[in-house]
Amino acid sequence: MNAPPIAKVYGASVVALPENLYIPPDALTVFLEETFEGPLDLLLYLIKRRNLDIMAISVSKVTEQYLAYIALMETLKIELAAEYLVMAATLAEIKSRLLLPQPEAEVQEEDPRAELARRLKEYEQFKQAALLLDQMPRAGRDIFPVVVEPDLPFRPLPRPKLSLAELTAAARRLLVQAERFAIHIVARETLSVRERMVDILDRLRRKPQLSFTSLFDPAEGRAGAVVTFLALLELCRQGLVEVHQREPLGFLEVQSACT
Amino acid sequence: MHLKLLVEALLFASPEPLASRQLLALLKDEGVKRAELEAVLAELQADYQDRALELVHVASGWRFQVRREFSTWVNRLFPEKIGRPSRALLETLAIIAYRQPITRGEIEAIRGVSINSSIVNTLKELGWIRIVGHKEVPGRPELLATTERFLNDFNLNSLRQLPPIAADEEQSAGQ
Amino acid sequence: MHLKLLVEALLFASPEPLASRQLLALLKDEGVKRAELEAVLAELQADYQDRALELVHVASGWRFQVRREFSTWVNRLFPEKIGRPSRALLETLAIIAYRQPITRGEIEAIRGVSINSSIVNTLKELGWIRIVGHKEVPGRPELLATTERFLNDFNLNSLRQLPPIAADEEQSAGQ
Repeated sequence: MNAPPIAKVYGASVVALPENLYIPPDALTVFLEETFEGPLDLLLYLIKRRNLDIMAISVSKVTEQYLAYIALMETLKIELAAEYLVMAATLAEIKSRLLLPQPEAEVQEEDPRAELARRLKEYEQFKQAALLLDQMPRAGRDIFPVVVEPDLPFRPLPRPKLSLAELTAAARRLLVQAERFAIHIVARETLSVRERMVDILDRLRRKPQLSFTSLFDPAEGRAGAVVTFLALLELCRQGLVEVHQREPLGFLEVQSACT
Repeated sequence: MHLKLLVEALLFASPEPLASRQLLALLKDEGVKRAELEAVLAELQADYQDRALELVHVASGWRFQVRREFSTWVNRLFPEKIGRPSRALLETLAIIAYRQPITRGEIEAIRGVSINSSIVNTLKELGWIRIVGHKEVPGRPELLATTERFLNDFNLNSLRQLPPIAADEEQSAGQ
Repeated sequence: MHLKLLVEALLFASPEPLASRQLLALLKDEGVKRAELEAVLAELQADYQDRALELVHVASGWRFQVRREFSTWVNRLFPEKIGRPSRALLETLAIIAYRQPITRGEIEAIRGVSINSSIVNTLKELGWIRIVGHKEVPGRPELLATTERFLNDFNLNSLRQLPPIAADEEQSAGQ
């Protein structure tokens, strides 16, 4: 009688595993690791497959299967998680203890299977609990908490707590440090020059062209003129404003560079 | 302003569930009494009876949520959502939920395998577990417990609503 | 499943407004026609007529929102936190104050890290900085400067009253 085919390859029946059939060890490891959550899970599977009650495990049968499984892995030179090997040792120990005759005086000694059965039962309960948890309605998967945007009138942002001292400290830390590393110092600018630069830019935004003289405030005196002139030079240098003179010795006109 | 609509507005606008206590504090100026609030919450629940939403009470309070029967359609909104949690993650979570506070070593003893740290980290990142202390044994391992967020996300009011598992029943019976 | 409830579920669950086109795509399997969808949206609008919510059409589509008349109460959910400014905000403001007018790129060069646009926007919203022009370089970046509001809030009469920092002191000494 022919053996039943185990597979069909290109239409031809294959009755025996080819000798050189190669199962990549990685594939089996993945199988073991993805299918079973550890030795307890594998043991549970072996017990359930035989429809046995955990409390009445036939240790020798289950042990044989378990060890066969582990042996297969080892012949395939698969590195097993250490826990699988520990369990194999435990099973072997239980089996050997059951084979030994119990001394009369110690009849009451606990059945070595009991501890294993307790662990299996406990693990099975949590395996069950994990399934129950997974079936419960979960936010984001089954139920969706609702948050509706309110239609709020504009509310000015609250001002963060910030002191002038903190601001100055930050500027000192950053700017002094940055300038220490700078290759050259561009210009000797004081804050008053910078303030005047912004003033000029502002005025140019309101009025595209200004006469040079209108930039000076006579009340500020010579110092004011110097600051204004420095500001203007700096703005020219940065390409932010243009200064035009239509005729030699004519009036200077200042306009923003973008126009 | 109608109290029911005020409560409705607050519940919809709040990014987190609102406890009755919080609602009463938010409506302090209106002098709302607890009994009035409760009546209004019951009314709201009834109002949404036949709608896609339901008003439920979870661990941190009241929230509106889209009912479970619409999840097929709602999930189409989030096509790139990450996959299902692994069995290892769910088993670890289950053990923490039913046996908290518990150390990682104790979880490993129950599962019979070591736990990858990434599982504990993922559970922390999900906001489902937290460290509630350290066990006074060598190494002072962390004691893990579930969070209020875990209860909210699993639509629960309290840990007592977790489905009973056999071991717990036995223990209760034995006590 | 009732189409109206499906649309309701999708609108409530979506973090963003949904355009009719998107709704039709999400309900493609149900073979929903545009006219049906429009009828259902109108029905939903009517359903929420007397509630704290309204279904509105904004630029990017349909969304439920809490009506404006409840803003007094909703605002209580989000108490103004007068928080500490972030380090990035503090430093950006400091550089603008001392080196105005300045472009964002120049600030980045000084700080050595890029600046999130939200920082510049927050400073504008706070009324502390403004755009005073554009630098005539490729990209014409905005030139940022402080405002009068900034001076008021920091109790200054003019920028000259900003305390000198070392680099400025040296410069002043050199003049």
